[in-house]
Amino acid sequence: MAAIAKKFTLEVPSSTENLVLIRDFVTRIAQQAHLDEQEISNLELAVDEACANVIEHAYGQDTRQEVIIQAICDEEAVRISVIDTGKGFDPTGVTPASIDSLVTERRSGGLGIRLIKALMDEVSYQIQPGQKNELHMIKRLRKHA
Amino acid sequence: MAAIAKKFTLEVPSSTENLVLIRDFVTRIAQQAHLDEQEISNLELAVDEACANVIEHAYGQDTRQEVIIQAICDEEAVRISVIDTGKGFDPTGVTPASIDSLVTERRSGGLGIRLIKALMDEVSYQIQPGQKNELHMIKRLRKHA
Amino acid sequence: MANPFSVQTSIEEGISLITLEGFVDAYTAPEFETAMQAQVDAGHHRIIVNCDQLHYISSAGLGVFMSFVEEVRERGGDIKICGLIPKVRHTFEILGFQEIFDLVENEAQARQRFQAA
Amino acid sequence: MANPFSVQTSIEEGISLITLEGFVDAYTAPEFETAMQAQVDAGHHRIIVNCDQLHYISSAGLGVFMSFVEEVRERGGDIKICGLIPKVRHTFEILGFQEIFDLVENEAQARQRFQAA
Ligand SMILES: Nc1ncnc2c1ncn2[C@@H]1O[C@H](COP(=O)(O)OP(=O)(O)O)[C@@H](O)[C@H]1O
Ligand SMILES: Nc1ncnc2c1ncn2[C@@H]1O[C@H](COP(=O)(O)OP(=O)(O)O)[C@@H](O)[C@H]1O
Repeated sequence: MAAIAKKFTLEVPSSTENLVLIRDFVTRIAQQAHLDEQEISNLELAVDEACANVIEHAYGQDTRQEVIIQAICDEEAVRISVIDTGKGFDPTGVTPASIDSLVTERRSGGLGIRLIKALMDEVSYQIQPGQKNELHMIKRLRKHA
Repeated sequence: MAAIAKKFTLEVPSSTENLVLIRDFVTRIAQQAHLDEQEISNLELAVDEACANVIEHAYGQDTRQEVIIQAICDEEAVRISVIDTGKGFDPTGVTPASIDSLVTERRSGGLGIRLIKALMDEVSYQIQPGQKNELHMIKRLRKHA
Repeated sequence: MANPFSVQTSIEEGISLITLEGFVDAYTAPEFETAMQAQVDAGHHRIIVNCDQLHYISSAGLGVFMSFVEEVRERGGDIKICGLIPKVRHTFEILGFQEIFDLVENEAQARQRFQAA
Repeated sequence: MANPFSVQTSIEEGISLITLEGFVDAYTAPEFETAMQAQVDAGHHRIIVNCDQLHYISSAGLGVFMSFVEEVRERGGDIKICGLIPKVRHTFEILGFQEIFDLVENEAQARQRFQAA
């Protein structure tokens, strides 16, 4: 058992209706990996944000498209990838504004990527617009952190 | 929206530890399809039994193998397939014994397939040992039943 | 969301009480089986299984009841099952377990059945 | 397992009370936004959002708070947020929302803050 990485994959239609199912999936995997309650909540939220971005931005609410969530767990970390084949974007072009300025401008968005980065140990994008866009997120297990 | 079938796929390591995750997945899909509580429970149990059989019998507890659960929902039915690449079996060769005789023989097994058939509207197997074994289960939505 | 599993055993007035909590599926059924086996091995054949905190059972759990009932009855005991929530009771009934097992409301009633026997 | 979403609105002594239940994510946030918009459109700028039955919030829900607070403050009102469970409070705090919003214990305290203002 010990050295084997466990791999889980979930594929769902690109609809915010499925976020609850995605969160359940992530929560169960995080429980199995023995993350503590706060870490489980953090992982759940980060993956929700990543998938909500795919549904809204990569696929522009086209529910015929598919969101793929892959999780790989070993003794060191839980690694989650969110994969889409949508339009992609340049993550280096997104500079998070301060919350104060978002409030002043009465914006309701602009919080997702900031949250993901705050919640996960490592975050990276691999973008091939229209082909395959991947967001990789890593939560290290504490004894290895 | 109306005419589009929604497709969901879950792939997990072949371990009974993952049955809880599988049940969550099925329950959420059944809720989305507006099955009633009893129907949701029935679907949850049938898929659990099907996956437990794959884990125990098709893969003989080899946790490096993978169980695939696919769900397709449209206006008529929820169709669930459980797919493995394990050793397969001849479902026509399994004749359910009476519960009385199972009790007399102190057997703990022999209930799974019986339950699946009792719980689902249609059940069929497609077996190609070592290649791809599929158990197809259909729960019709009531307005179409 | 979390429905962890636990099984607890106690003995009172010569009757074993096994309390199940959470879900009994193919993953957790072996623990239930171990608890049941321990009672039988110790010569305790009057067993109450309290299920009022049991939220889910699959055939792996039903099989545990099925495989022990004959033995305890042969030795003058029984397995009384109490507190089934409707959802779980439905699973028992699909298989006709109500014909084979004494399904009762609560622990007190289960004890009475043993007294009456 | 089910954590369905609901939003309810009531008005008492000129203060709007919006009660959130279940989860607010990108799926349910539009309903919360509609409820908030309705209060602002009706000229109600003193708003309490009771979250003691709220189990989960994502940025879609936080964004609703963020997009209305400036407007109600300009008009002499505020959004008071009460009853956050620790998990949800943590999400607010990751983004520093405790610097911008008045997060209070319970509804009574939220009303006091409006009285005091
Ligand atoms: N998966 C994605 N595909 C395409 N564009 C994205 C994706 N994720 C984020 N973006 C872009 O980055 C911006 C910032 O994202 P985020 O911080 O999550 O805030 P929000 O989604 O609320 O706008 C989005 O408005 C969008 O333009
Ligand atoms: N997916 C499967 N792959 C291989 N064999 C199977 C599979 N499902 C069922 N079987 C065979 O059919 C038998 C009866 O299955 P079932 O009614 O579920 O009872 P149990 O699993 O408790 O034995 C099993 O013992 C096994 O031999």
